[in-house]
Amino acid sequence: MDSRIGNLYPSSKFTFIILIILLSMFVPGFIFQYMIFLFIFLISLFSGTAIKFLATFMKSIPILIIFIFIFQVFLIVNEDSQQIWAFIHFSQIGLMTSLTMTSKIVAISSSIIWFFQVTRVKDIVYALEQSGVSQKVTFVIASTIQLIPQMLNLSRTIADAQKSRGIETEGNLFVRAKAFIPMIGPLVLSSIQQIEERVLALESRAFSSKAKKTSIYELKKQKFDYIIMIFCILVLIVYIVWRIKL
Amino acid sequence: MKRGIKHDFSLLALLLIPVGVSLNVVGYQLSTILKLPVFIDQIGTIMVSMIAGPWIGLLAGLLGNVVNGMLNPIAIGFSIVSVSVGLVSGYFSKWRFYTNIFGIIIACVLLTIVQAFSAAIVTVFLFGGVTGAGTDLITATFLATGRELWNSVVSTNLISGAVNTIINFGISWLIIRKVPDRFLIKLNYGAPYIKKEVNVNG
Amino acid sequence: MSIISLKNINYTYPLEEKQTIHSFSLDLEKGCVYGLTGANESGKTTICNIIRGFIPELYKGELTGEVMIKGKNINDYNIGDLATIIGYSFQNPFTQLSGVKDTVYEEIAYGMENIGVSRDKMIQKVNEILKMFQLEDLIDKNPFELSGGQKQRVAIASVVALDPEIIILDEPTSQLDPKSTEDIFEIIQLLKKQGKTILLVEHKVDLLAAYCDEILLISCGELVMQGPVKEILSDPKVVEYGGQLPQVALYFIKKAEANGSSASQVPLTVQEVYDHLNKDGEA
Amino acid sequence: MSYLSLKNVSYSYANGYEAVQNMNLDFDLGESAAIIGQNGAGKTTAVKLMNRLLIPTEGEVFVNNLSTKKATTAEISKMIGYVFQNPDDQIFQDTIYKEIAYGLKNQKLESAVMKNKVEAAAEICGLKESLNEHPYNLPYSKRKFITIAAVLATDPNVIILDEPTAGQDRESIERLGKLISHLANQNKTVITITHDMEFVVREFKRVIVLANKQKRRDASPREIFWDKELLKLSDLKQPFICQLADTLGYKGILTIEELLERDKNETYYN
Repeated sequence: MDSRIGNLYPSSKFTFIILIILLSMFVPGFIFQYMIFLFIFLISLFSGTAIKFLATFMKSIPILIIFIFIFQVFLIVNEDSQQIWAFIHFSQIGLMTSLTMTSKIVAISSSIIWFFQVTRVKDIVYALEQSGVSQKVTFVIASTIQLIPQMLNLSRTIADAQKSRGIETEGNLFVRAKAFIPMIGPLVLSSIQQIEERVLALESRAFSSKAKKTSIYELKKQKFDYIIMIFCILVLIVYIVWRIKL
Repeated sequence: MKRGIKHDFSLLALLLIPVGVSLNVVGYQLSTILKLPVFIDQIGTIMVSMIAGPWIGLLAGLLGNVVNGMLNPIAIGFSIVSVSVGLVSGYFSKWRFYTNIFGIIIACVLLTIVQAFSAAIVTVFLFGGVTGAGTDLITATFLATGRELWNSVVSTNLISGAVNTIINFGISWLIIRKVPDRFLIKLNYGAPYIKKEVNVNG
Repeated sequence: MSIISLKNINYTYPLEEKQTIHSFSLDLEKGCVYGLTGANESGKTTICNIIRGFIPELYKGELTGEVMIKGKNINDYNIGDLATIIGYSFQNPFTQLSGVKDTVYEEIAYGMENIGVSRDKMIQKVNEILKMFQLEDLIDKNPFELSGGQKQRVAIASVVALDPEIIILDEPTSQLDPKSTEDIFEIIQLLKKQGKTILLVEHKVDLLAAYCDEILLISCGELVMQGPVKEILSDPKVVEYGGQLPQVALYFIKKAEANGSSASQVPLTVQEVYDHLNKDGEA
Repeated sequence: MSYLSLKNVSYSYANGYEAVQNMNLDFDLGESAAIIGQNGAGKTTAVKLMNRLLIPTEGEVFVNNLSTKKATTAEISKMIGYVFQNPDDQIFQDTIYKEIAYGLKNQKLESAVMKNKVEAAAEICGLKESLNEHPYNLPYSKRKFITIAAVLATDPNVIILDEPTAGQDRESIERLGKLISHLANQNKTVITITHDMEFVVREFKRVIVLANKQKRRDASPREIFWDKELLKLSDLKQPFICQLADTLGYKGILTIEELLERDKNETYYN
């Protein structure tokens, strides 16, 4: 994230992916959308996140796409479906639906993956604060991101603690299922206890003070940020005008 | 008593949102570690909606999916499901459905339906009937028997949704019963689960 | 005028029949370090919460009596603004972190951000605090990844950053090892030098003896003993009330008993004995 | 071989951090010990190796002649009970009774037998009056006794207590002392990690000093607390009475009584 792109202001990157998402949704066909994937991959290379990008993308998207093709082309019965064997058909319409649908999924999900890989949550929270979003909202986002790894750690400790009082975590389904409550129960009760204390800790840091908040963390928009913003807006306007004229 | 939405967002309730989201994540991890056949990934949302009401429940559901979406954007598409579950479950809690067995049964049936239809809408319109998970095989089987896509997806979601709802809700309910009264009393929606009979003057 | 004054406080937690605090009156003077001690469940934490205004605001329940902070009734303060007058820190290092900051540097600034201190002033203050608490090496660390002792120091530092005149520390060392405990007591001494009024809840009487001006002893929700350290921590009545005496004092009391002499004004710490012996040596 | 024995045990965490280095320890039944040392010395890792929460990367741990490599933690837990430092990591029931009884459920006991066991454990931990209370209605320090009782009820031969003295008042520390001698009388072994040196002097005949991942010394409190070189190396301090005795010019003193005895006729201090 310490790349040139990583250090851009979050709203510039956000405007950029919004543009991509809008174009992906409204440009007809599927070639443009699949090109977007290549384009995002190139930007990932440039941001130094290409490997991470591919790893994340491959984990969830391809399987979904394959299933969509199987469903649309071979299983769903369309007007032009021709039987191949038993319940398996082939449909040209299904193929077209799959191509347009999956191309949009690929384009939009790859831009979202890229966005979160090159934007610190901290920066997003800061940008939201600066744009006047309620302190409560930004507080909840920041605290969720910080808490999840802590809770995962805690759940490991709890699992150890319960194992050492004899709770089995291996064996048949019934044994394993029975372990669930002793594993999650202490986590719920202790986090509730911790919430009570955290309220005190936050009030001790003037959480409910009526004053206008300031921030010691600072992120400034650079010239490049403005260029991106203006560029994105221009592209969108040009596209809209072009579509209307058609 | 008529109260605005704002009343739901006390600091205590706000702090429950991150806990709810984390519990979903931990629940999911635990069900994988223990190799359970269902994903227990809604307990946080349901628990939080039970004790902090529909709006906090809704936010916990939404934020959970957005956080998952950072690693798997498909989850963002399914936000609507968690949001509906959090919201509806919160209202059931507000209407005190969860204090008696009939209320719980009705609530579970309705939650299943809400979950199934919201999931089906996302699945069909955004992903052509597919979720990329094991339940797709059930949908495929329905399709093979000649059913329509919408019909197949809804059926799949009703089946898997019922199992999921009952397990996720059941665990949440069991655990909420174990939350100390001392904490429940501080929450706007905690009163139905307080065990001790006392008059509460606040 | 006392900086904190409690008049005839009675308090019952919600859902409970038994009163936790009864007819409790107390006056704390500016610039002193008060050691509040007594058995568990005697009401120490409850008193801290009453002084800070968390009771009844957050805990509900029935509170009667009057709490005056700097001569003004506590009800006339906004609970958020009280943070700049009374600093509050407690035993669990983990829950005292804000949970929204990913560096020690920002964690310490968090309170100041909430009261709207300008960025320049904030940076200056954070640097000052980092130095005072010897946290300079940790500024870029995630507060959650620190050791218990380090977390506790960060937590106290974050509260002190708001420059409160009064600081309440509720068992700040109970979960820490001896080295970290010592660090916290060093900080208490520094704060005292800066003229802060400190209310310290603690079981470790041997350390209270070394660092406090006055001792307050609570038993079953009542203030049973109060006075200068020397007077209280050499009085065997402390034990009857569920408290404990410093090891050194215990020895001298037993010794006096054996000799049939009076046990008043015995030394309480090893340091005191050491100083006394060396003074004798010179004389 | 001893009941519990660590043979040349080393342990490194997955991230490569070595927490315990070539450690040898033996405990016979009925032989209790305190483990002391600064944070990061390897105390908690050492005890986690004993009940197989961790498996040694080198060396072996034997419980009752069974290598922990060949058993599950649940099996070992029948012989070695481990009370975690933070009670909140274990508590999940809504009454103290249920919490203490939980570990007994698998033993298929008659309800009367079970009740007796729970009540006996509660009695010794001072919880008999509050069995029907919610665990979280008690303060943190008392919740610790709930987890101790839960382990006692299952009747293991070795009981590991991880910092039971933290945040306890005088009465609770005295209760812990009684509990340890009660268990020793039943020929059980209690291994306690603690930072409270006065507690160590009062309750233990054997003290193990860990420092910098290694066992530094395994001896009596008197030997340990007057080995100033060792204390300095391990970043530990003498108990207050030893410090006082030292200041007064007496060596080898451990308790107030000994000190009184020693200076009966002396008048060092007036």
